[in-house]
Amino acid sequence: MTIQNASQYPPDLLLNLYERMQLIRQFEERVKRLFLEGKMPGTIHQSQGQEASAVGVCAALNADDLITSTHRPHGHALAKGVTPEAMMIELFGKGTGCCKGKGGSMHIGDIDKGMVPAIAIVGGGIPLAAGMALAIKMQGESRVVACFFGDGATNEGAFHEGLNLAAIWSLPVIFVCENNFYGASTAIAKVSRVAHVADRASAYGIRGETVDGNDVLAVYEATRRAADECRRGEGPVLLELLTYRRTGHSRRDPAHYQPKDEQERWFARDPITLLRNTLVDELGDRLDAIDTRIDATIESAIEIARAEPEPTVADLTTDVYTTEITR
Amino acid sequence: MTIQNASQYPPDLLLNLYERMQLIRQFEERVKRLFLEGKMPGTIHQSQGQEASAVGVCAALNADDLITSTHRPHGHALAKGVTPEAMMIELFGKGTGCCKGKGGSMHIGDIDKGMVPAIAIVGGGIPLAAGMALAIKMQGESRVVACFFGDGATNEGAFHEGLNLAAIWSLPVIFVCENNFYGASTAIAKVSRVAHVADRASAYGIRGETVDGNDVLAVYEATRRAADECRRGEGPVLLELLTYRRTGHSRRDPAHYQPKDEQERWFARDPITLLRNTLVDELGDRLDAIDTRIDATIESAIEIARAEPEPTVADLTTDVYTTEITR
Amino acid sequence: MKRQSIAEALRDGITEEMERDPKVFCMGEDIGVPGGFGGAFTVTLGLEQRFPDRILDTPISELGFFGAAVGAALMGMRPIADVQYSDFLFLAMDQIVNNAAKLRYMSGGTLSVPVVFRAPVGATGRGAQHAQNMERYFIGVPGLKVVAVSNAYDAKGILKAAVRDDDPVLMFEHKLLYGSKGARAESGTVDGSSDIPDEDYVVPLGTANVLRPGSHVTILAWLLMAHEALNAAQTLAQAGIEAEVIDVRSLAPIDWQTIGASIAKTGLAVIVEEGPKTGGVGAELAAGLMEHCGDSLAAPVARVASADVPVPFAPVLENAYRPDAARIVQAVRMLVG
Amino acid sequence: MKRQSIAEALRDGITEEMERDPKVFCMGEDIGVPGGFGGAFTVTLGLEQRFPDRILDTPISELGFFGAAVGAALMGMRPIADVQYSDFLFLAMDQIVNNAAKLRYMSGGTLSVPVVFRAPVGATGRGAQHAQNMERYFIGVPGLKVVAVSNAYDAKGILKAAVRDDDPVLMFEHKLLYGSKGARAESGTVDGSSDIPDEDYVVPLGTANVLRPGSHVTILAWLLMAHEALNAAQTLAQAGIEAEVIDVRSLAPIDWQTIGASIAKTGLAVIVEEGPKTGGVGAELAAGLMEHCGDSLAAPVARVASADVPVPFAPVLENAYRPDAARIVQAVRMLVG
Ligand SMILES: Cc1ncc(C[n+]2csc(CCOP(=O)(O)OP(=O)(O)O)c2C)c(N)n1
Ligand SMILES: Cc1ncc(C[n+]2csc(CCOP(=O)(O)OP(=O)(O)O)c2C)c(N)n1
Ligand SMILES: [Mg+2]
Ligand SMILES: [Mg+2]
Repeated sequence: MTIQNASQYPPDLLLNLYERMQLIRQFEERVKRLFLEGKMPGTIHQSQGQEASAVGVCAALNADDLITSTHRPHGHALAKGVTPEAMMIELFGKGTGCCKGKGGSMHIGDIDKGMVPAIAIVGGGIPLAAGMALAIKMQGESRVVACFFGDGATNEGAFHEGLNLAAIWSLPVIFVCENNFYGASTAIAKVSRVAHVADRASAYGIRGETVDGNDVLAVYEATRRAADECRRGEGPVLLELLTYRRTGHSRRDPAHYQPKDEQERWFARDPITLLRNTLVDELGDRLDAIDTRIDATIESAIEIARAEPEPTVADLTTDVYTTEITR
Repeated sequence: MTIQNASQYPPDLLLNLYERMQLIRQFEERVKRLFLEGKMPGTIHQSQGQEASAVGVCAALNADDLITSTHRPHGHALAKGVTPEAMMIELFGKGTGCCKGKGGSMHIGDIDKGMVPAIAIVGGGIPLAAGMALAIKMQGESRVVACFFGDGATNEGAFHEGLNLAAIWSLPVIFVCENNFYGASTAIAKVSRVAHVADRASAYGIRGETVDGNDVLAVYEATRRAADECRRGEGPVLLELLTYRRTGHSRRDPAHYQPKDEQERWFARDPITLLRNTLVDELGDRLDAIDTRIDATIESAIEIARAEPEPTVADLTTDVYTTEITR
Repeated sequence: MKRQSIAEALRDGITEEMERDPKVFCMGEDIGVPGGFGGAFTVTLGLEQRFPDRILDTPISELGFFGAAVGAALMGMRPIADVQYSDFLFLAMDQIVNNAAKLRYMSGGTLSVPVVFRAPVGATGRGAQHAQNMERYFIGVPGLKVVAVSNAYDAKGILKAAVRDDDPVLMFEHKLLYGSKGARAESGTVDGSSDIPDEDYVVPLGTANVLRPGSHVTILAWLLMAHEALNAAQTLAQAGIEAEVIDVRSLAPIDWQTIGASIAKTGLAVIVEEGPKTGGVGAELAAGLMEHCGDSLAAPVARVASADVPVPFAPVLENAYRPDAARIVQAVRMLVG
Repeated sequence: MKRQSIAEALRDGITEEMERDPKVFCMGEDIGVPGGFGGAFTVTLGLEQRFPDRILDTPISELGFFGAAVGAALMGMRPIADVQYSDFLFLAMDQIVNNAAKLRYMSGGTLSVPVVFRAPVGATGRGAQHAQNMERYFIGVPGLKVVAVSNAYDAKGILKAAVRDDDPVLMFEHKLLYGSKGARAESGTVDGSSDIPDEDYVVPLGTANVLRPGSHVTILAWLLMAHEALNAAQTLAQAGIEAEVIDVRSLAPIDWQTIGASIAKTGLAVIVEEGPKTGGVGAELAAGLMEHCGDSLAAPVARVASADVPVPFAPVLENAYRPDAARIVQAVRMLVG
């Protein structure tokens, strides 16, 4: 399988998309190994298989556009430009990570790259994104906010309230639902009667669209359209990206609740393989070079992270308030 | 103006509907006077103008069906059979009211009549109603729950979560949105982009219907249909009843935010006048008799309420737990 | 200098801050509808005419618009978001505690969240769901500052300090103290008005306020109870007991310096709180008094608070629920012996 | 008699209650998906096979399904509803406090709400939003009972008492104590297992439990901290200090009789709490100790708790956040002098 119409895009863009996706995949695989070996603290929710949505969306944004993310944020962060080093240091809980070790996997972020620390309360980032877009609108800027969340989040009240707010005020938010068909172990079909998450857009009088979330170019195009609408004051837009998790929900989860045939169908449409197949004939060498470079980048990030200092106990009580309070 | 097709209904039903509506109207008007004269404590939200929705819905229910209500519950309570005496005593804060004076106007209810104490948190009764219906379903009964709420409540997360739960489990709930076009002073058009609340039914894969909420027979029929569906396991249903408040949002509110012409249009379609006009030729005498009887009923309720004892300070700490806790 | 109610002083305070800084704006239900209420207690009445783009009437979506306020604050705006009754804060509590209060920490200090939340408290004839004193639920939330105002001078000065502060601030106000007029007037109102200076001023966050000096006992109170405490002090004075009344005012952080100085003088403390006794702000005050002033305390701290019950509707019961001067006097007499 | 982890004992307890009473059922996220987790910590693992109609997997809608649990309880059912992490209780708090806890009172005693809510607490390497100790937010809610379990025997016995109780009960469990196995195993686990009798038993709500007798000082703790307190007591014993360790266990209401008896004996109290010190359960315990045992106390009560910060991710910081035996030993030594 390949991606249609890829030849319409400049090779540099295509390679860039490939590189971003591959970076996420290799980063996640390496983190998983570290975690399973007991070398990484905490808990992790990973995004193997969903790279096209993170990368397709973020590639269509400007550097000064913003994203919000979820408990499953590694892919979004890498796609938006948070560096593998900064992230790896954070995941190791070192004091020099992108959140000084105070955030961790579930709160990865870097506002300088346009990513608010990930919100791990399912749906909790949705009203936040509406408010960020409100600020953009009030300040007369033309930035947009892409708000990532999962299918499971669409049953939270925060989804309803956040989309409605953005709708009535025509805010520049792209609500990006990564529909991977499961909220943890629970199939979306069991907890919602609508066939598509995008069908809920009509409840807010906004445009909804369902997109092949494993086709990075489809995601890229849909996001470009949505971003344009938002910048024209015609937002918000609800994008539903159909995709699939190639890994458990968290940590050691073997995902036994995913039926075998369903897995096979989706694994056959792996987003990275799709793009690689599309490009390999003409750009095979460069793809290989990218793979090698990424491998080095990640190993170097791990080495750096390992060498970084632990936070000190004194760091426990800083960063609570803007100026320290003595009680 | 009159109601079409009224002649298809037995006169006793029609008179009963009239009596219930008139009871609510007169009860509310009398309570308003008492309140404005400073003779009634607390705060009040009244339902003049919305009688057809309360009465049409409850008339279509069985005695053992249930309702939940809101901060504006007087009409629902009277329609479901809570007595004017029990309510008046409660409104006066006496210890023998339907909630022992502990509930008050915003929490009126009587579970023996099938009405849970009203929930005054906007939207708060919606998940509750879903749970009540879940219990009905698990116990294999064929009762239904009618869950009243306003247009304003449809923007609460509780609306979203409650409807979705009821939908995925096919629960026997009629979600009755009394759309009076305002949440307090805020026009629904300002806080929602959908033309009709019923349009949101599709977001849950359930049937929605918009009904003339000032036509008591239309409400009655729509509720019968919805209740039948629910009893057949085809619920829930979202009914939107278009109606209008003839009084302020609460207490002394003069409702200056309601445009004059809008008021005039709606006042011309007063639900009680509509039914009276329809029946007056054939049943005028009996309507008059009803009016007189209601007047007496209410005055007697007031007299009784005034004479009832105040709660005692010892009552403050009872009814917190099923068996008293000593700390 | 002019005499103003709390509602008026807050209105002026908000107006002045909005004029000073274009990033300040208001969000809430029914706050700016022409012909409407100006919020549940008239605080923002008419402001939509002056600031048509900065008074945002929201849907009834407390979780949503509190979250949006946090998001806007992240981006450098300075929202003032209010609930009509503090009881509804439960609906927004995830956004207040899990997001507003934590984002600075979670981000390793790279973000700040300069948002002000406002919430009216108190039992006022409305029954159990429009009556709670919600202060208790927020004083132990790291990252959040919590204030409570008992008079118009403080209301304006603290509001201004809160708006200018770079951290999230939750401000409690009392329905019986606003002095709201017209259709939104409350019965049973207590005078919370003050002389308000013509010039700009702030009341620093984090400070308690000695309302009345005294040497025999310290009464700690806030909001409506500060007034009951003053009434009690007058009665006590007639019996020769001079109570020092402190308006705690800053519930998080607590101003142990001011409170400690008072206890060092009096050696006795009575805490007065509207709301159930168990798990109240009074618990933290009592525990903190032991820790900060243990050596000065001549007797165990006494707590005067409501019974551990939901707020009842009937006036007779509500009056029994709400602590008053008589109960404070009684507690002080027991303590002073 | 068999040795069981908390997760196993809870699973058996739920099973037995569901078999005893057809009105008992469970609601929660991912609690009964074949091939899934049995809830976040395996407590309901496999129960969907035995009770296909009474293990309800819900959407991610905490406000909705907690409200639905309350509604079902009103109708005579006995739901057990759980959140995956107690931090999410904020989302459901309106239904817990404004509805579940108040409906009996608001209805003048005509309704009861026999619902059980379950919630795992504790800092466990997940960062600020999956780590809070939420007990503090619920101990002052009239109408609600609050329990917290530190071992499997109590977990099963208290769960059964809660299910049979006619009032709403909120039960806190600790992630590091479950002893969950397989993919949901926790690192840093502490042994919470017990010998579980073969026959039916309940542990009455409202009772504290003396875990270790002692005469010099009383340590009050619950959940994970009960274990740290026992560890501390062992260390102290080597120095000749005999600490009485009480598992408070019932956080609302508090068993002042058991606690008072201990203080009457020891005269000294140290409260140990995971969670920020300010506004914690420890505040109410300290204030209550002064009121109930003021005469017996030989020195101010000491609180050992976390710093007033959101829960940090890094292991170094999290360990500094969570009180441990060493800090307890230190506090006791300071107090004993
Ligand atoms: C409010 C809330 N409820 C429950 C959880 C626990 N939880 C974490 S992820 C998750 C599933 C989320 O599903 P979805 O939104 O589809 O995102 P995905 O994991 O598929 O990326 C759940 C239930 C949570 N973090 N927050
Ligand atoms: C959660 C919550 N938010 C706000 C309020 C204050 N309030 C009471 S009634 C009301 C308007 C409700 O509008 P709607 O649902 O349309 O019902 P209506 O008053 O029109 O019957 C508001 C905002 C409340 N009681 N609960
Ligand atoms: Mg998903
Ligand atoms: Mg309305």
